Amino acid sequence: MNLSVQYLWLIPALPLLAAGIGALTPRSGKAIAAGATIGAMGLAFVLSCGALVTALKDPAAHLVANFTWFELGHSAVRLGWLLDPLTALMCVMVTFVGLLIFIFSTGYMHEDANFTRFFCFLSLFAAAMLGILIANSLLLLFISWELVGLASYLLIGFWFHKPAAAAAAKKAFITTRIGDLGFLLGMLWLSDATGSLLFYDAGKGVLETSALTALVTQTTVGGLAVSTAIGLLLFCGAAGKSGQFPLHVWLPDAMEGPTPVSALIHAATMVAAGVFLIARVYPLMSADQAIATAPLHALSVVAAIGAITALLGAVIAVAQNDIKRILAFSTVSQLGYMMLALGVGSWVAAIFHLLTHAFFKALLFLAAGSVIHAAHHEQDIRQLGGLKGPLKVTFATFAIGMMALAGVPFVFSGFWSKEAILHAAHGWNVSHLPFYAGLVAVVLTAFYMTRLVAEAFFGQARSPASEHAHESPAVMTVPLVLLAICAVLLGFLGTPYWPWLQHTLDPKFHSEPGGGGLMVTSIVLVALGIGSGWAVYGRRLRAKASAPDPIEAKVPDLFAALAARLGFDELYAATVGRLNTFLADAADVFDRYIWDGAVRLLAGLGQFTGNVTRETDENLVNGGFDATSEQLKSTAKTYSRAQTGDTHGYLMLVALGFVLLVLAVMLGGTR
Amino acid sequence: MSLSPLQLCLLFSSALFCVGLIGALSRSNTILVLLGIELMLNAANINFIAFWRFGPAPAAGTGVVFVLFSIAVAAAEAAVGLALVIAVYRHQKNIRLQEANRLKG
Amino acid sequence: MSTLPLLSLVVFTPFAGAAGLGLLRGASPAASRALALIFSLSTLALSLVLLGGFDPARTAPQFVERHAWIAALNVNYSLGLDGLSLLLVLLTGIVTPVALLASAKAERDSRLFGALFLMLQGAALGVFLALDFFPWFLFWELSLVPAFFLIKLWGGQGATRAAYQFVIYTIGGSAFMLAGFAALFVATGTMDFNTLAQLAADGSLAQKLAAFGGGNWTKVIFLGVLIGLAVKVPLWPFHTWLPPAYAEAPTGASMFLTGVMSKMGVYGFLRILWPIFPGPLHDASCWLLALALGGVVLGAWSAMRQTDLKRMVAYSSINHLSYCLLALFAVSYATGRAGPSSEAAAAALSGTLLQMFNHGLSAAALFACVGMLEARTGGKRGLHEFGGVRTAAPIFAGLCGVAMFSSLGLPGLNGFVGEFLIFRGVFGLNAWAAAIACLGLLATALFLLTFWQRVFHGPRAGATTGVFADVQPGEYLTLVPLVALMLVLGVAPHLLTRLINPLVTAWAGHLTLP
Amino acid sequence: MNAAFLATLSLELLPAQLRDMVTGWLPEPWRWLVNSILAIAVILASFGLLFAYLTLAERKILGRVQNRPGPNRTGYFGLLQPFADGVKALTKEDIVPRGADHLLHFLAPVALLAFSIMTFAVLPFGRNLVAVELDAGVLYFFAAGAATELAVFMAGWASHNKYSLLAAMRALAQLISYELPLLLSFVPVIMIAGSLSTQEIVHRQSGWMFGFVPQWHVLTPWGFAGFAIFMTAALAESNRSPFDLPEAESELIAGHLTEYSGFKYALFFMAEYFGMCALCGMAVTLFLGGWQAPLPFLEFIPSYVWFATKMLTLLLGFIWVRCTFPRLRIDQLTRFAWKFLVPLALINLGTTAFWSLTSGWTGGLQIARWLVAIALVVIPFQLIGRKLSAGLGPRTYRYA
Amino acid sequence: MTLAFLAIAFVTVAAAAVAMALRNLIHSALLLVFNWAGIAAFYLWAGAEFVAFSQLMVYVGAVSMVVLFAVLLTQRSPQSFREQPDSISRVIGALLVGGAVLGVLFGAVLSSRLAPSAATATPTISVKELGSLLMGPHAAALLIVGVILTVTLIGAVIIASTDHAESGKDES
Repeated sequence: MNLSVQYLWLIPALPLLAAGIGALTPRSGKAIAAGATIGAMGLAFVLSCGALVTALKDPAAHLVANFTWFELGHSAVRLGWLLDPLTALMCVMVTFVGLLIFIFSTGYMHEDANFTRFFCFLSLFAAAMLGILIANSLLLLFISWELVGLASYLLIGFWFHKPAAAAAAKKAFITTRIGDLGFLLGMLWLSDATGSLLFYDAGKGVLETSALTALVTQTTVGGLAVSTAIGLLLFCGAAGKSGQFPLHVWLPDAMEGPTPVSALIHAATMVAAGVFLIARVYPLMSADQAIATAPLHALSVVAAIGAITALLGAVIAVAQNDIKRILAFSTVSQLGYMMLALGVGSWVAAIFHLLTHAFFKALLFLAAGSVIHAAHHEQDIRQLGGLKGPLKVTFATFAIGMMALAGVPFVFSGFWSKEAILHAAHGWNVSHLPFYAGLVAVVLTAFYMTRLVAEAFFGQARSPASEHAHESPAVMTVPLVLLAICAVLLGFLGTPYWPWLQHTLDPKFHSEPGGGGLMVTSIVLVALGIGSGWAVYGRRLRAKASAPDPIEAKVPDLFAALAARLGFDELYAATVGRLNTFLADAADVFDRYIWDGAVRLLAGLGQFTGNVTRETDENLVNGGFDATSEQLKSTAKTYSRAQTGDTHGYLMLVALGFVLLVLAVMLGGTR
Repeated sequence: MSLSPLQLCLLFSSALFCVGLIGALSRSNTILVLLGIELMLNAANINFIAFWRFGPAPAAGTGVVFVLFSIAVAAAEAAVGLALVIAVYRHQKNIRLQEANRLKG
Repeated sequence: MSTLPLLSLVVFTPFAGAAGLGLLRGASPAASRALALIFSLSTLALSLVLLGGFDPARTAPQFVERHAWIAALNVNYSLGLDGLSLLLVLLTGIVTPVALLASAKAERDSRLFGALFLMLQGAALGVFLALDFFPWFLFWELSLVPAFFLIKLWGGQGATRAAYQFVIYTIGGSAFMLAGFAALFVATGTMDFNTLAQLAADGSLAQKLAAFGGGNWTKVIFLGVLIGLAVKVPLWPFHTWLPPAYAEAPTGASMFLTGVMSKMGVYGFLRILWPIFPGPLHDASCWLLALALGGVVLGAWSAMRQTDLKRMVAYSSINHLSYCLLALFAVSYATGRAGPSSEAAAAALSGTLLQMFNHGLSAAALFACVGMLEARTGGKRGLHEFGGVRTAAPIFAGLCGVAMFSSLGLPGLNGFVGEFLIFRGVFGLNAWAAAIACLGLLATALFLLTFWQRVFHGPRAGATTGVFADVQPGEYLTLVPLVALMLVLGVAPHLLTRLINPLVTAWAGHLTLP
Repeated sequence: MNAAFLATLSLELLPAQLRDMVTGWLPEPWRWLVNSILAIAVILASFGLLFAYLTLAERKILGRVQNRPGPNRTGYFGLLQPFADGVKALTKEDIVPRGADHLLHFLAPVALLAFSIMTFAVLPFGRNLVAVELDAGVLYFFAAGAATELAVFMAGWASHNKYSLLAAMRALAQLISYELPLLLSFVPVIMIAGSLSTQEIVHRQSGWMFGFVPQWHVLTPWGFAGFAIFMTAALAESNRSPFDLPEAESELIAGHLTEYSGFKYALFFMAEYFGMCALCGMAVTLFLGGWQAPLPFLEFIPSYVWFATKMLTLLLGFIWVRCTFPRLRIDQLTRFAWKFLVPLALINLGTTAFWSLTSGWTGGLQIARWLVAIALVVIPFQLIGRKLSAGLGPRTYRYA
Repeated sequence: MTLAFLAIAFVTVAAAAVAMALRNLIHSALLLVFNWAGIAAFYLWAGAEFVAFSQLMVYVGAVSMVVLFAVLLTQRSPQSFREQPDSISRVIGALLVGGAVLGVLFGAVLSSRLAPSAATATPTISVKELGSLLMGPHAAALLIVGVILTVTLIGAVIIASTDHAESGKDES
C-alpha cells in the first residue's frame, strides 16, 4: 500500500487531531486522550511506512505537492509537501519511536493529575515534528519548527508548579528562539534572493540548480557567497534547536520535564530536527563548496561546531551525577557527531547516525525513566546502585543501549553509524582536527557510559528508594525491549559492506574502500574507554551515596568545573543576562526621564511663558494705562476752572470776542 | 455827512443792540438780562428789514420772511427763558444771575 | 452600491446609541450595558454587510458618499471604504463589543460609560472612513474627548494625570497637523485626500507649495503632519503618554485604546502622509526608520522592566505598532532606490495591515486577561503579586496563553503571518533594519514569557492563594471570540489578504518617486 | 350845485361825495390829512353816540326782560339817560389809592380806549367806506385787540390792591384763553377769501346762489360754525354776559376796576363798549357779508345801512344774551375755551380745507360735499360737547 | 421821511435805555413794551406792515404778558421791586464793553461804502406775495418754526409749572 504525496499531510494531521481531542477532553477522560494519541500515532506510523514504500520506488525523485497559502502582490505565498527517502525514513523513525514512547508514558504518567493535557501536548509535538519532516517549503518548515519549540516549552514546563521546570521551559524556549532568529533571517534572505521558499518547485525551487547558481554567484558582506551566509543563518537555527555549542545550555535543564518527554524530545525527535534541517537544505549548504576562493565554507563551520560540541558534551557528561543529565550531555555530544558528519560532507552518515542514535538514546532515556519510576523519582546515580538485581529487564535493555551508544563493535548499530562518521571525517580534506576530536569523544563516551552503568546498577543499594525498587510494569518494559531490538538491528542497514541506507538516501553514494584500519582504531578506543571506566568505577564500587567520586578525588577542581557544566550558564547570565537587564533599565530610564522629562520641560516652559505674560500684563500695560488716565484727569481739572458759572462773564467774553473779530476784519484789510 | 437811510437804520439798530448788551451785562436781575437779550434780537430784526428795504435786492422778500421767523423764535425763546427764571426762582428764592452758578467747573 | 448610505450609518449608529443612552434616565445598569453592547455590535453587523458588498478587485474607495458641507471652503463630507478602512472597521466592530463585555462588571455608572464608549467607537469609525481632511480631523479630535473621560472617571489612581497628558500630548501633536493641512488647503484649495494624493503623484503639489511658501515649505508641512500622526501611533520618542494612559485606563478603555485608537495613527500614515508626501517621507525615511527601530527594540526592552502588567502590555503594543511603521518607512526608504521588487513592498504593506488587525486582537485579549486578573484580586496587577494562576484557573491560563503566544508571533497563530510579511518585506527593502528588528522579536518573547512564567507558572502564591475563580461565562464571551479569530486567521490568513491584496499591490505598484 | 351833480347824487355814494365836497379843494398831501381827520371824527362821533344809546338800550331791554320799565325818567322814555350818566361820571371825584403807581393808574384806561378805537380803522362800513385800506387789515384788527390785555394788567397792577391784581390776572387768563378761538375762527374765512384785507373779504361774499341766497360765509357749514365760535369768543373778549366774571358784582367787587372811579371808570366802560362794537363789526365783515345786501332786489339800499343794521342786530344779540345766560365760573370758562372752542375751531379749519379742495364738485357731488361738511361740523360738536359735560354731573358744594 | 425815522429811532432807543436803567421792574418792562411798539412803528415806516402787525401782536400782545407774569411770579413781596443797585464795577465794565461794541459797529457802518440802492420804488410786499413766499421756498422753515413753537411752549409750561410732587418737596 503506497501513499501518494498528496495525502502526505495526513501524517501530521492525525496527531494534530488527537491533540485537538486531547485539549477538549476534561481531566477525567484519561483513556480517551491516551487512546486517541496512541491510535493517531499508530496510524501515522502505518502511513509513514506507505510513504516509505512510495519513496523507495524511486529514491532519486522528489515527489512534490504544492498549493497557495495566500496571495501576496502579483505572486503568492505557496506551501507544499515533499516526499523523498529522507522524509520517509525520518517519518517512520519518528512515528515508531513516538509510538513506543507514548505507550511507555501511559505507564509512566499514570498517576499524574494532568494526564490528558500531557498526551495532548505529546500529540501536538508529534504533529509539529512530522510537519517539519514533510515540509517542502522553508516557511512551512519554520512554522512547524516554532510549533515544535512551543510543544517543547509546554512539555518541559509540564510540571509548571515546580519553579525549576517553569524556568527551564522558558530558558529552552528563549535559547531556541535566539537560534530561530538566525533561521528567520536566513529564510527571509532566501525568499528575498530567490523570490520563493519552496524547496522543489518544478525547477524554480530554492534547492534546484537555477536558484542555487544564482545564490552562489551573488556575494554579500565580507565576500561571502549569499548561499554561504544563508546557510550559516539556517545553521544558527539548527544549532539552537539541536543544542549545539553556543546554544546547548537549555538541553540539560530541559530534563526537568517528565522522562518520556526527554526521551521523545531530547533524544529522538526535536534535537534531531536541526540535523534534519541541514540535511534537507544540504544542496544549499554545499553550494559554496564549488567556489574554492570563498573565504569561508558553510560546511566547515558546521563541522567545527560539531566537533567542539561533541568533545564538550562528552567531557561534561563525565562529571554529571544525575542520570538524565548524563544522557542529556551524551545527546549533545552525539549531535555534535552528526553535525561533524554533515560538516565533513557526508549528510548520509549523519542521517544514519541520527536514526540509530534516536533508537538507542530513546531506549536509554526510557530505561532511565523506568529506573526513576522504580526508584521513586530518585535521579542521582550516587543514591542509586545495585539495581541490577531488582530491575532485570531495565538493566538488560539499559546495557544494550549503553553498548550501542559507546559503539561496541559489530553487534550494535551505534558502532556502524559512528564508524561511518569517523570514516567521512577521516576523508575530509580540509583539516583532520574534527577527526581527532571524534576519536577522543569515542573514548570519553565509552568511559562515562560505563561509569553510569557501574554506579547505577552495580554495587549495593545506597538509598531506601533504590532498595525497594521493583521492576516497571509490562507497558513500560515492552517498549524497552522493542527499542533494544531496533538498537541492534538498525546498524546492519548502513554497514560499509551493504550501505543500503546510504544508497536509498543518496543514490550517488559510493563507499570508499580501506575503512578497515579506521575500524580497528575505533574498536581499540572503545575497549580503552570501557576498560578505564570499569577500572575507575567497576572494581571499587561506591559504598555510600556521599562517597567522593574517584575522579573528583584525583582532580577535584576540574571535576567541579565539569560538574558545573563549565559555567556556561553563569557566563551567559553574566553577559547576555546582564546586557539584557542593562538594556531594559536603559530603555526604561530613557523613557522615564529623557522623553517624559522633555514633555515635562515643555509643560514647564508653557507655564513659565504664561507667568511672564501675566506679569507684564499686570504691571506694565495696566500701570501705563492708569498713569495716562491720571494725567488726563488733572489737565481736565485745570481747564474746568475756566467755567466760572457767571453768565455775565460769558456774555462779556462774547462781546469782547465780537469786537476783536470785527477789528481784525476791518483792520485786516481784506477789502 | 450824508448818511444813506440804510446806514441810518444800521446805526439805529446797532445803538439798540448796544443798549441791550449794556443792560444785559449790567443788570443782575435775570429777567432784565433776558429783556436785554430780547432787545438785541429785535435790533437784528431791524437790520433785516433795513437791508430788505434799502438793500440791493428788495424784490426778494427773504428779509421779511426771516424777520417773521426770527420774531417767532425770539418769542419762543423769551417764553422758555422766563419759564426757566421762574423755575430758578422757585429753587433759589431770588433771581440774581450771579447766584445761579451751580454749573461751574 | 445600494442607495442606503451605509457608511454614514456605520459611523452614526454608535453616536445614535450614545445619544439614546444619554436620554434613557432610568435605565438599569444591566439594561444600559446591554443597549451599549447592541449598538456596538451594530458596527460589526454593518461591517459584515460592507464585507459582503465589498469588491476587493477595485482599489478605489467604494460606497463613496460625498455631500458638500461648507461649499465656500470646498469642504465636503465624504466617506469612502477601501481595503484598509474595511479591515479597520472590522477590527473596531470586533474589539469594541469585546471591550464593552470585558468591562461589564466593574463599571459604576454604566450608562455614561456605555455612552462614552459608543462615542469613542463612532469617532474611530469616522476616522477610518472619512476621505476629506475636515471630517477626518473632526472625528480624530472627537475621539479624544470620550477617551479622556473614560480614563479620568474610571481610571486607576494616577488616572487624572495620565488622561491629561494623553489628551494634551495628542492635541499638541494634531495642532501641528492642522497647521500643516491649513497651509496645504491654502496652497491647493482642496482638502480631499484623493485629489491631494493625485496632485502629489503628478508632482504639482510640490510646485504649488513651493509657489506658495518657498522651497522647503513642503518639508515643514510634512513635518507638521508627521508629528501629528507620530504622536498618535505612537512613534517611539513621542510615546511617553501611552503607558500611563493605557495602564490607568479601565480594562475596556485600554482594550479599545490599544485595539483601535493606536491604529488611527498608522491609518493616518497610510492614508494621509504616505500618499500625499512620498518625496519628503522618502527623504526623512532613514531617520524615521531609526525611530521605528528604537520603538521596536527599546519598546520591548522597557516592557521587560515594567512590574505593572498593564504598562507591560502597553509597551508591547508600542513595540508591535513600531513594526507597522518600520514596514512603511522601509517601503518609503526604498521608493527611490532601484531594484527592490515591488514584491517586497507589497509584502511589507500587507504585513502592516495584517499586523494592525492582529495586534488589535491580541493586545485587546491581553488587556482583557490582565483586566480579569485585576477583577479577581481587587485591582492588583503587579507582576510579582500572582503565582500559579494556571493551577487555579487552567482554562483562563490556556486562553491567555494563546493570546500571549499570538502577540509573541508564534506561527500558526495570527500574529506570525503579519510579522513574517513585515520582516519579509523589510528584509527585501533594508536588510539591516530587519536584522535589528529581530532583536525586538526576541525581547518580546522574553518579557512575555517572563510575564507568563511569573503569573501563571510556579506554585500558587500571592493574590492567587485565595479563591481564584476560573473563567466566568461572561468572560468566555470576551476571550473565546478573540482566541478563535487568532487561530482561524493564523491558519487561513487569506481571509484577510484576499481583501487587502489588490489594494496593497496597487500601492506597491506605483512606487516610483514622483 | 348843478344838476349833473344832483343826478349823480345817490345815496350809495353820498358819504364819498360829501367828503369830496369838504376836502375837494385841498392840495394833495393836505387833503389826505384832512380826509383822515375827517374820517376819524365821523367814526368817533357815530360810535360815541352809539355807545351812549347802547348803554341805555341795554338797561331798557334788561328791565323789560326782568319785567320792569328800565330808565324812563330822563326825557321821554329815558332817552337822555346816557347824557345824565356822562355828566355823573365827569363830576365824580377821581380817587387814586395811596401807594398806587399814579402814572400807570392813569395810563391804563387811556391805553385800553386807544387800542379799542384803533381797531375801527379797518372796518369797511360801506362799499368804499373804510378808514384805512390795509391789505393786512384783519391782522391789524387783532394785533390792536391783543394790546387790550396790557391795559387790563396795568389797571390791575396800578391800583395797588391785592384783589384787583388777582382779578386782573383772572381777566387776563380769560382774555388770553379766548383770544385763541377768536383768531382760529377767522382763519377759515381768510383761507376761503384768500386775502387779509377786509374789503376783499366782503367782495368775496357778493353774488347770489340760486338767484336769491346771498354767498355769505355764515351760510356755509364751516362759516356758520366759525361764526358761532367767533361770537362766543367775542363775548368773552369783551367781558360780556356769561363771561363777565371780571366785573361781576358777586365776585371781587368790580374786579380790576375797583380802584377806579369817576371819569376813568367811564373811560373803561366806553372802551368796553367800543371793543364790543368793533368785534361785532368784524363779525359782520367776516361772516355776514359786510355791507352786502341780503337779497338782490334790496341792492338799492346803500351799503353802509346794511352794515349798520347787521351790527345793531348783533349788538342787540349781545344784550339779549346778557339777559338770559348765567355767569360761568373761571375754571368752567377756561375749560370751555380750551377743551371745546379750540378743538372745534381746529376741526373747523379741517372742514374748510375740505370745502375749498372740493370746490370743483358739481351736481350730485355738490350735495355730498354739503352733507360731509355738515357732518364734519356737527359730529365733533356732539362728541366734544358730551365729553366736556361728562365730568360735571350733580355739583357738590363744600361750605367753608 | 427820515424825520419820522429819526423820531421813531430816538424814542425807541431812549425807551430801551431808560428801561435798562430803571430800578422798578414793572416800569422797565412796560417801557420795553413801548420800545417794541416803537420798533413796530419803524417796520411800518419801512413799509413791512405784516411784520409790524405780527411784531405788535407777538411782542406787545403775548411776550409782554409773559414778561409781566414772570416779574410778578418772581417777587417775594411788593417792596422787593426796589432792587439793590448793581455793583458799580459791573456797570462800569458793562458800559465799557458796550461802548467798545458800539464804537466798533458805528465805525463799521460809517466806514462801509455800501452802494445806496437805486430806491426806484419803495419796495412793498403784499400779504399774497408773502404767503406764496412762506408757502413756497420757505415752507419747510415755516413748519419747523411751528414745531419749535409748540415744543418750546409746552416745555416752558412744564418747566415753570409747580406740579404738586415737586413743589411739595421744594416748599419744605
